[in-house]
This record gives sequence, C-alpha cells and structure tokens, in this order.
Amino acid sequence: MGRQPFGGEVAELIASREVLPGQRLLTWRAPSLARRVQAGQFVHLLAPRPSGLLLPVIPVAGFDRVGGTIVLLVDERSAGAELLRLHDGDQVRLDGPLGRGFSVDARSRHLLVVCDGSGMARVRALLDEAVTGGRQVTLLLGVATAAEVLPSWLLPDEAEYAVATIDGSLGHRGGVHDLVIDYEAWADQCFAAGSWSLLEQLAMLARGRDGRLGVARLGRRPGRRMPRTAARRTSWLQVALPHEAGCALGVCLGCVVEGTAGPLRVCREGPTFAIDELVLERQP
Amino acid sequence: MGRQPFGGEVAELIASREVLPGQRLLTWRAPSLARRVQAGQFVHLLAPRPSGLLLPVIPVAGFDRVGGTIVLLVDERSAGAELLRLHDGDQVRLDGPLGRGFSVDARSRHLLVVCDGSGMARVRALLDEAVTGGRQVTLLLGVATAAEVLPSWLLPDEAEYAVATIDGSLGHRGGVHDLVIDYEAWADQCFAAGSWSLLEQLAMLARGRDGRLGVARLGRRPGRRMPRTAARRTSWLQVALPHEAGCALGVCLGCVVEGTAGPLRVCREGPTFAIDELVLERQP
Amino acid sequence: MTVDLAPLRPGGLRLAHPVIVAAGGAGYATEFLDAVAELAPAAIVTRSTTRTRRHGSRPPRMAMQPGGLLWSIGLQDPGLDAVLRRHGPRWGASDVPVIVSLCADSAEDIGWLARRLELAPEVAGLELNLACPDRGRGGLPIGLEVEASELATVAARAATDLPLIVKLTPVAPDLREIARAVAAAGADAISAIGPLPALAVARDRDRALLGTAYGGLSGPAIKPVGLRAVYEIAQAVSVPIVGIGGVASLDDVLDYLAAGATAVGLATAALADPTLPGRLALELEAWCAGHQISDPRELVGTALPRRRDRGSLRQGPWRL
Amino acid sequence: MTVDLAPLRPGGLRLAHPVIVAAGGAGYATEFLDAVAELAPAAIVTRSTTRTRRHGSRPPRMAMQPGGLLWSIGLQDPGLDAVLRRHGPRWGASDVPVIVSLCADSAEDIGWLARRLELAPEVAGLELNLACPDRGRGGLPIGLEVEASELATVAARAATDLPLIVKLTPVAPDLREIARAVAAAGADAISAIGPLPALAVARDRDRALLGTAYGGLSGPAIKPVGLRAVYEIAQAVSVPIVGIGGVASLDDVLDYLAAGATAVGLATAALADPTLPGRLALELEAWCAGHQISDPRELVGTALPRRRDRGSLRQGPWRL
Ligand SMILES: Cc1cc2nc3c(=O)[nH]c(=O)nc-3n(C[C@H](O)[C@H](O)[C@H](O)COP(=O)(O)OP(=O)(O)OC[C@H]3O[C@@H](n4cnc5c(N)ncnc54)[C@H](O)[C@@H]3O)c2cc1C
Ligand SMILES: Cc1cc2nc3c(=O)[nH]c(=O)nc-3n(C[C@H](O)[C@H](O)[C@H](O)COP(=O)(O)OP(=O)(O)OC[C@H]3O[C@@H](n4cnc5c(N)ncnc54)[C@H](O)[C@@H]3O)c2cc1C
Ligand SMILES: Cc1cc2nc3c(=O)[nH]c(=O)nc-3n(C[C@H](O)[C@H](O)[C@H](O)COP(=O)(O)O)c2cc1C
Ligand SMILES: Cc1cc2nc3c(=O)[nH]c(=O)nc-3n(C[C@H](O)[C@H](O)[C@H](O)COP(=O)(O)O)c2cc1C
Ligand code: FES
Ligand code: FES
Repeated sequence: MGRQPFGGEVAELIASREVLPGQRLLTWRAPSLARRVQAGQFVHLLAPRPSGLLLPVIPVAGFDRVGGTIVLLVDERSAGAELLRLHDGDQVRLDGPLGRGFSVDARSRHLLVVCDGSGMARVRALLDEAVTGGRQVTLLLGVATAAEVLPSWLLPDEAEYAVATIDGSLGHRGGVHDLVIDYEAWADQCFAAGSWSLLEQLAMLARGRDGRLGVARLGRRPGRRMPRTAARRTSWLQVALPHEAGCALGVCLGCVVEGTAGPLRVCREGPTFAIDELVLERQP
Repeated sequence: MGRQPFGGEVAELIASREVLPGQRLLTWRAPSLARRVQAGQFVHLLAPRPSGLLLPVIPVAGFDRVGGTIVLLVDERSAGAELLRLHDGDQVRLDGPLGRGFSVDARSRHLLVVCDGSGMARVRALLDEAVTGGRQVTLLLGVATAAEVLPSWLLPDEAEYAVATIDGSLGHRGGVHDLVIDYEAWADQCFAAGSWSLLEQLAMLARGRDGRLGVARLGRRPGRRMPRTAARRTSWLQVALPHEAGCALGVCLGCVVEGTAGPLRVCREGPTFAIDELVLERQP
Repeated sequence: MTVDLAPLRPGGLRLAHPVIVAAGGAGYATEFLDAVAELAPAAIVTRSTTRTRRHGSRPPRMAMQPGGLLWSIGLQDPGLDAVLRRHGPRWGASDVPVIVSLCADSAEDIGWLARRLELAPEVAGLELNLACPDRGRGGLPIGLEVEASELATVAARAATDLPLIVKLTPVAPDLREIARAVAAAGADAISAIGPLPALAVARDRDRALLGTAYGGLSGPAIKPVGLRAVYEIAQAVSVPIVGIGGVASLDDVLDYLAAGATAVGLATAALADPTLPGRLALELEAWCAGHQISDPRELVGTALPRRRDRGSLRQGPWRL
Repeated sequence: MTVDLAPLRPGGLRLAHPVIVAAGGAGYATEFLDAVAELAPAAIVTRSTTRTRRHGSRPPRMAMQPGGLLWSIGLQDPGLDAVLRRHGPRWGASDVPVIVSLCADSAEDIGWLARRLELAPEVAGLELNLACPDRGRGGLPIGLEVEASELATVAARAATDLPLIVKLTPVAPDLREIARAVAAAGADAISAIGPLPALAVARDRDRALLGTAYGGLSGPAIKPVGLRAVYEIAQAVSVPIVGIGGVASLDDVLDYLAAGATAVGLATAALADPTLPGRLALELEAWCAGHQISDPRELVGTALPRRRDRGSLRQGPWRL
C-alpha cells in the first residue's frame, strides 16, 4: 500500500463535456495514473490548491490504459468543483490512485451496477472495466426526476441501462431497488454507490438473500471463515462509500465508518466494501 | 451628515493605468459621487462583495465634476485590491462620499502637500482641487528608493513636485520632512498623509513653529478658543489618516484614534484632522 | 414570523421576525436606523453602556483575521444618562425595539442602570452583559461563575420590570450551569455567545496588534462555538435563546434555530451591511413558505438530541 | 535552527528546527513518515493513546467549516502496547523524534503509560493531553482545574525521565495558572492549544452533524485564540512553549514565535500537506537569513509586553 512521496502526478485536461447542468465529464492525460488505477479508486487534487482546508477526494470515473487518460465526473456541488473552472490544456496535480478498488470475482460474468446521481462517479469506471473484460453489465440508476437522469452516452455501448425515477417521469416509477429484484437472479455480483439510504435498502435486499446469490454461492464452505479479501471478492454486494475530503493517508481517522469488526477507514480499507463489512444502520 | 439608505451608486470603470507595479489609477464614471465628493473623502466598496468581513474603505484620489468621473489609486496591498481584477466596462457599487474632506482656508494661496507612497491616494485629489481653484501647490513625496517614486503624470501639470528618497537614488537623500523646512515659510497650509511616523515628524515640525505659520497667523486671537471647524480650517497642518475597513457609519468605533479632546472616529470626525486634534505619540 | 423573547412577561418582547442586531453591531442605533430604511432588524441591542463616561480601548481597535474579526472597543460611552438624552428620541420615533446593553462591575451599579432604564419609555428591554468584569472578584468576568451571574441577574431583575436578556460569555467552561442560574434568577431570555478572547501580533512583531493586546474574536470563525453554546444551553433551560456568533447567511440562521435558538443576533456581519438582518428575515420568510412552514418556531430545536446529552465537557473518553 | 524543548533535562529534546506536527496531524507517524521523505517535521506528536483498545467516535467524524475543521475522532487506538509493537520499529528507524501523546483518566493510568514509554527507546518524549476527562471529577477535562492538572503532571513526571510536554486545553478560562502549576510540577515544556469545543448542524437540521454531536474546532479560525493563549502562558512560565492552532504559513509561524512560542505545531494543515512542516522550516530559515537572524530563538517573544499584563480575563473595564 506504500504511497509515493507526496507530490502526485501532473494531469492535463484534454476534453470537457457537460453531462447535466453543473456536471461535467473531464478527460485528463495522466499516463501513470491511467496505468495503475482500478475501478473504485480515487485521486486527491493537490494543485491548484483547493480552497477548503482538506484536500478534495475525487473518484476516478473511468480510464483508458492504452491512451493514458482518466476521466473524472465532477459536479459543482461535489468535492473538486474547482476543476470545473479549468480549460483544455490546463494542468493540475493529482495524487493517486488511492484506496482499494472493487474486487470482481474472476468467475463473475454478469455484473449489476446500481447507483443514484451522486454515486455514478464512483461506479462508472467499473462499467468500462467490465466491458473491456468481456463481462455483461447492467446499470440501474435511480433519481428523483427525468431532469436528473444521466445521458446514455456516458456509458459504454455494451452496458444495459435502466432508470427509475421517483416521480415516474422517466423509466420505472419508484425507487431503484425495485428494479434490483428483476436482476438479482441474473447477477453474479452487485456493485453500488449512492446515498446511505440507497445502500441500506440494497443491503436489506442482499441480506435477505444471503448466500443464495451469485458468486457467493460458489465460494462459501459452511462453518469456515474466509480471509477478508476473499470474503470481499466473493461478496454479492459491494459498495463504494462517499468520501469528500481528508488526508487519504490513513492518519486522520476522519473518514472512519463503523464496521462489523471495528472502525474502517474509507480512504484505506475502502472506499469499496463488501456490504457485510459495514454496520449500515449506524452510519450518517 | 445623513447618509443615504444603504445601497450606494453604480460606478463604471472606464480607464485603468498602471502607476507602479501592483498599483493602478482607476477612472470611474460616477456622476453623483463626482458632483458631491471633496478632497480627503473616501468611498466604501459595496459590490462585488469583497472577501474581507468588513467593507474596504478607499480614498477618492481625484474627481472631475463636469465629466462626472472619479479616480481611485489602488494598490494590491491596500483595501479594495479586488478592484485591480476588473476590466473596462465593469461595474461596481460605491457608497459615499464618506467622512470629512480637507478644509482649505479661503485665504490660502500656497498649499504644501506631503505624503509617502501609501499616503498619495489620500492627498492626490487635493492637488486637482487646488489647481482648479487657482492655488499654487507643491507636492513633496518621500519614499525608500527611486523605484517607488510615483510618476509625475499622476499629478496636474501645474503642481510643483519634489521627491526625497531614503537611499538618495532620486531627489533629496533622506526623509521628506527635510524638504518641508524649505517650504514652510512659503506655505499657507500644509496637508499630509502617510505612515504614523511621517505624521509624527511633521507634527513635531509644525508644533515647534506653532502659530507662526501660514493662515494660522491670520485666524488667531490670543486667549480666544476657536470653534472646532474654524480651528481645523485655519490649522497649518492637516492630515488624512489611514482607514482600511470598517462600518463607516460611525457605529462600530473600530476606527477610533486618540484625540486631545477624547476619542475620534476616523470615518466620521475624520479621516482629515488638524494636527492639534490628535494625540500622535499614542497612536499605532 | 413574530417571536417573543419574554413570553412570560406582561407585554412580552415581541419581535416582527427572528433576526436582531447583537450588541455592538449598531452602536446606539441612531445612524444605523437611518441607514437601513425599511429593511430593518427585528430589534437592536445597543453597545454596552455604563453608568459614567468612558473613553474605550486604546487604538488600534480592530483587525481582520482569517474568517474572523478581532477587536477591542472597550467601553466608549458617554454614560447612560447622556446616551438616553442623545439617542432616546430617535429610539422612540422608530418601530424597531431598542434593547439597551448594560455593563457594570457591581450589583449596585447594575441596579442603578436598570432603574434608570425603567424610567425610559423608549427602551424595549435590557441586556445584561456578563462578560463585564466583577469588581468583587478582581476584575474576572461576572459570567465566569454561577454565583456572580446569579447575583447580577437578581440585581437587574429586582430593579426593573422590563424584559431582561442575559448575555453569556463563552469563556465560562460550562454554559449550562450559568444558563440555569440566570434563568432561575429571572432572566426572560439568554443570549450567547459574546466574542472569544484572542490576540493578533503587529506587523513588525514588536507588540500585539491591538492597543489593548487582547481582543475579542467574532464573525464566521466562531460560528461552530456559538452553535455549540446554544445547543448546550437549549438543553438546560426553557427560556428563549438569542443565538449569536458568525451569523451572515440564511443557512446560519437556520442552523442556530435548529440548535435551539428562538432568534439570532449578528454584529460583525451587520457592520458590513446594516440591511442584512432585514434581508435575512425576508429570506427566512421565503424559505418557510417554500417548505410549508407557517411559524419559524417550528424550526427551533429540531437538531437537539431526543435525550439530554452530557454536554461538551463531559463526554466520557476524550472526543475532540 | 535547532531548538530544545527540554533544555533542563539531561539529553534535552533537541529539534532540528521549530516546526513539529501536533497530535493527530500524523496519526502514529508511520504512513506520514513514508509520505514526507526528506521534507520532514522537526518532530511528530502521535495521536493520543490510552492504556487499552478503543473504538473512537461514532461517525461522521469530520466536517469542514468556514475557516476551520470540526472533528471528533475520539480515542481510536489499539492500546499503547499494540501501538508500540506496530509502530515502534518505524519510529526507531527514523531521524524524526516521535513524541507519544497520552490520554488517561486517572493518575494511575498516567503513571502506567509513562512507565511503559520509559522502556521504549524509540520514544523521544511524551505529551500529556489535559483535554482528557478526569475520572475523579465526573469526566470534566483534567486541564480545566489547577489541582487536577498538577496531579496529572506529577503522575507522569514521577514515572519517567523522558522529556514531558503538557498540552493545555483552551477551555480553561485562565491558562496562566494552569501553566504555572504544570511547570512547577515538572513539565519540561507546555503546548497550547487544543481544539475549541464546537458543533455543526446536519444538512437536514434534524440532528448535529458529527456522530458525537460535539467536536473540536481547529485550523485558521482558532489561530487568534491560540496566539492569545501562548501570549498569556509565555508571561506566566519560563519553560518552552509549543504554539498550536491554525498554523499554515510562515507568517503564522513567525506570529507564534513572536507571541512567545519556542516551536510551533500543526495538525489540520499537515493533513492536507504532510510536507508543510518541513517546507515551513525551510521558509523560516530563508527568512532568518534575509533578516540577519542566526538563531530563531531571537524571534521568540518579541511581541510580549515589557511589563506583565493582567491577562485576557482581568482587563479592568470590559474590553472585548
Ligand atoms: C491621557 C492618558 C494617556 C495615557 N497614555 C498611555 C500610553 O501612552 N500607553 C499606555 O500603555 N497607557 C497609557 N495610558 C494608560 C492606559 O490607557 C489606561 O489607563 C490603562 O490601560 C488602564 O485602562 P482602563 O481600561 O482601566 O481605563 P478606561 O478608562 O476604561 O480606558 C482608558 C482607555 O482609553 C484610552 N484613552 C485614554 N485617553 C484617551 C483619549 N484622549 N482618546 C482616546 N482614547 C483614550 C486609553 O488608551 C485606554 O485604553 C494613558 C491614560 C490616559 C488617561
Ligand atoms: C456495538 C455498539 C452499537 C451502538 N449503537 C449506537 C447507536 O446506534 N446510537 C447511539 O447513539 N449509540 C450507540 N452506541 C452507544 C454509543 O456509541 C456509546 O456507547 C456511547 O455514546 C458512550 O460512548 P463512550 O464514548 O463512552 O465509549 P467509547 O468506547 O469511547 O466509544 C464508543 C464509540 O465507538 C463507536 N463504535 C462502537 N462500535 C463501533 C464499531 N464497530 N465501529 C466503529 N465505531 C464503533 C461508537 O459510536 C462510540 O462513539 C453503541 C455502542 C456499541 C458498542
Ligand atoms: C465592533 C463590535 C462591538 C461589540 N460590542 C459589544 C458590546 O458592547 N457588548 C456586547 O455584549 N457585545 C458586543 N459585541 C459582541 C457581539 O454582540 C457578538 O456577541 C459577537 O461579536 C459575536 O457575534 P458576530 O459574530 O455576529 O459578531 C461587539 C461586537 C463587535 C464586532
Ligand atoms: C484530526 C485531528 C486529530 C487530533 N487528535 C488529537 C489527539 O489525539 N490528541 C491531541 O492532543 N490533539 C489532537 N488534535 C488537536 C491538534 O493537536 C491541535 O491541538 C489542534 O487541532 C489545533 O491545531 P491545528 O489548527 O493546527 O489543527 C487533533 C487534531 C486533528 C485535526
Ligand atoms: S481520510 Fe484521513 S484516515 Fe482516511
Ligand atoms: S469605521 Fe465604524 S465607527 Fe468608524
């Protein structure tokens, strides 16, 4: 886990496209990051020095290892909003990749990805990765209303995309967890990001079906405890937790969430967790 | 003294010229201010909302009543530095004119104006006013070194201009108060702005010659106390005190300096004072 | 949008809305009232006033700090009689209630001042500033100790039937016990907080920046401290609380109400914009309308814990 | 550029320069030391450690505020033995002195912890965190009272010959008397300040933002309070002072030195940039060179008054 001496890597903005009002997909030339990053990991914005006291943490929303680029999906309300003011050719310093990415089990063929508007940036890279790896992937997005639905050009063509809106103005009317039920038998694993209440709903679904779903069926021996990494890899539901700002060194303990086996640092043990690692009902 | 309901006046930047590195002379179209302002008064910058907690106070460094313009001499280290980022055509809201201007006695023909680099913005308008009024005026500027000497285009052509530099790199070598001695017999009144130590030196000179100088000779009757405004008008030495930020309403009492007859508010009783009104040795 | 800061007192201290100017933010109100026109605060608390004329603090008196304002104005006032003579008529002519802040270093002087105000019909209430030194205790602030706070409150209460607000100083480690004592001693409302004792160094670093060396820190920097104080006090007493410290936006107002304040006061932000309290009240009204809330009292205390907590100082294992 | 935080102790506590990481700014130093390479702080104070394993505060634990950071980490540590086992080897391998911050709620535990450190050659000193609750006094912070502060210091002093820094909490109204007591009880140095008790409201305003409700405020917002504390303490005692609170720039370092600090500590700013302490030291060196100052000790206390003042709380008439 050794992090490089503080300093990071220069990244150059090469493209910027509006996704929704106040939200843009920013593409950066950052070869070394692109080579090393995994879906679910994040970067720290070191320079230009952000206005807040702590460094903003920004999930990597996609990467192209060959082209040497990464993409960030930045919203004016999220950490790193200062990046929205930059122009093509501007340079920043990013430190990363930080944290642990999602663990996709080698045997998983069908990935279900669930998010709300705020969670998209944390799962989008997984779609790219899955498609590149020849897996089938379905994205379920839940938002309040049609105006918040993210455009499909944001996703790889190969990904299936279904939408739920609370007001029914587009796609399924209601919460996105309603849609999950249709896919849970199909999916070998599920990956999610979004509000705590979305994660709680998904956790309830997953827990009710504990051990009967997806790859979890394959890995478990009754009565045997698996090592943590294996348990995470074979977990049916993994989530990427939000993490706005912090040291990302593991020293401040400001990012801690409550885990079933004790406190967990989102920046080091996370931001991705198997759902069983978390005590969801006592989180923010 | 009634101040208008809060809101101020729109001023449009119509010209900006560099005076020294980091210092510019900004010309604004602001007809109502230009009509009412007097040399020595200041304005408050209301909008764009400055970053500091209190509103910056900016001396009016010149005005053209007929053309409807005022000029501000703004330094990147002084209050109102945010104005340096504006472009021609940009608009701001200024509140003013605030405070009391210099009182030039009707009988004064020869005005001596003394300042250092920081004081120029507070006395420059007086040069314009004096020249327009047909008076003779001499400006004495004291700075550390030639690079800080303000260019003569900043002054009306009719003003005489002499410079002292501490290192002797331009003009007289030494403090500007040395030059004052050459002019004190000529001058009917003296007006000054600058650091507290400059003002103290001038006060010492003036006090030693108390009552023998300029218009002060004319106005005094032995044993009679003059009303304050008359005393100020006929005082040989008047100073404009620095005042960076504050309510300028007279309510916070944050701008107070020690006066011989009790505390004085720079924003209301000042920023100009007759030297006898102040207790200089106990000021910052 | 009306709130009452003295609901149990005959006549009460009714305000048109919950945003007032805290002591020092409007001097003696006269110039301030002229400047704000119709965008008026719900009330103005005057700068703290004493029995006799004083000069105030040695200059310089004010300095901007990152996020906060550092100042030491001291007691620069002409004495209460002169204040009432000069400003009373303007107060009487205004719709905005004026509450006079008092500072005195003995119960006798507090009583004298409160009795004097009782005779002034233009005065809507009085605020007792517990940051003032206590002559009997070597100049320590009254509000540092429970007993001194209680005695000061009793002295004011006994001298007048006017609505009485008692203003706490955040220097006291446990504000809850002070709050309980002054509420029991007859305070109609409690205001908190005053400034934090602080200091800045002069540019040449050869002395402290302010003429008095020490000053008070106010403004946004202290908002989390003010919220903490209100959150604690609200769990200790049931009298209305005026939340003060760093209020400058609608979010700040809503936060203070949620922490248990019935009204909020601002000083520093009012110095930059006297119309701010009036504008915040309009914004609050619009916000309530947009959230189907008819009475801002519904917003009071929504963030308080269901069960009383142990207070910021008694937290079990070290938490900060 | 060297300074000594324990000049009277055999061996002393010599630092290469005056900029250290305050407790909490570098966790247990291991990851931090890996990250900074050669731009190292002069010393690292660890997060406060207890005798036995603890979970720390309920999340959320941190929130940015205007000008400050609000946090409640609590005591999340595996207990001192485990800390030394896991991190001791890394400390021993580093040139940067590591000072272990201790938190205990009884004299007995303080003694136990200090004796344990005495046996660990990789430990350069210990810091006693007086913000910790005192079991004997219902959980109030030790550092709130003179006697409790004194007893805690004596307990640590009696148990070890290691350099001993005692860290004061700004919650105590008069830091000068606490400082005098702990210096007399054997503290080699004093550090101040810890965070201010504070609170923020959650976005939905249905509860406090932090899981523990109360948290500590740190960062630039509290610098004027930290400077005030150092300025007062420096007039009360002659032991070295580590000035803490809002340090983030060379000007902040110079201000704290001028107010009487021998060294400065930073936590919040180090979280955003672990190399900052090392860079500030270089900037300080350059500044000294440019001002013909050979020893930063010449900068210490230049802003202090010639005659002792009465302290921020005893100012005669109300000043703030
Ligand atoms: C005429 C005079 C000169 C003094 N000169 C100094 C000095 O040079 N240095 C020093 O450290 N102390 C000086 N002092 C003493 C000091 O100001 C205070 O007396 C002392 O700090 C105790 O103040 P207090 O708060 O008890 O008095 P208070 O009466 O509450 O306050 C006095 C304050 O008013 C200020 N003040 C006094 N006279 C005036 C005036 N004419 N205009 C504006 N402000 C005024 C003082 O600076 C002081 O801060 C002087 C006092 C007086 C009356
Ligand atoms: C398993 C457990 C569940 C609790 N659930 C709640 C709850 O839902 N709501 C509530 O208000 N109080 C809950 N509490 C009680 C509360 O957290 C503390 O016990 C109480 O506030 C007193 O804390 P302390 O500071 O004395 O204890 P300490 O031991 O010093 O600290 C306990 C802290 O650790 C946190 N914590 C406990 N277990 C874990 C874990 N597995 N991972 C990360 N952090 C943890 C707690 O939130 C608490 O803040 C719970 C306690 C425990 C042990
Ligand atoms: C210039 C100024 C003068 C003040 N004078 C007084 C005063 O006379 N009495 C008092 O109780 N509080 C006084 N205060 C404190 C304020 O009432 C308030 O408690 C504090 O400033 C925090 O609020 P704020 O952040 O809105 O300024 C003053 C504040 C300022 C800024
Ligand atoms: C995340 C964090 C954790 C902290 N943990 C401790 C601690 O364990 N013990 C302690 O004495 N101080 C702790 N502090 C307080 C700091 O040492 C310091 O006193 C305070 O934060 C003010 O300094 P700053 O403004 O540089 O952060 C912590 C501070 C932060 C920000
Ligand atoms: S962000 Fe600091 S420990 Fe995770
Ligand atoms: S600036 Fe407020 S009284 Fe002068």
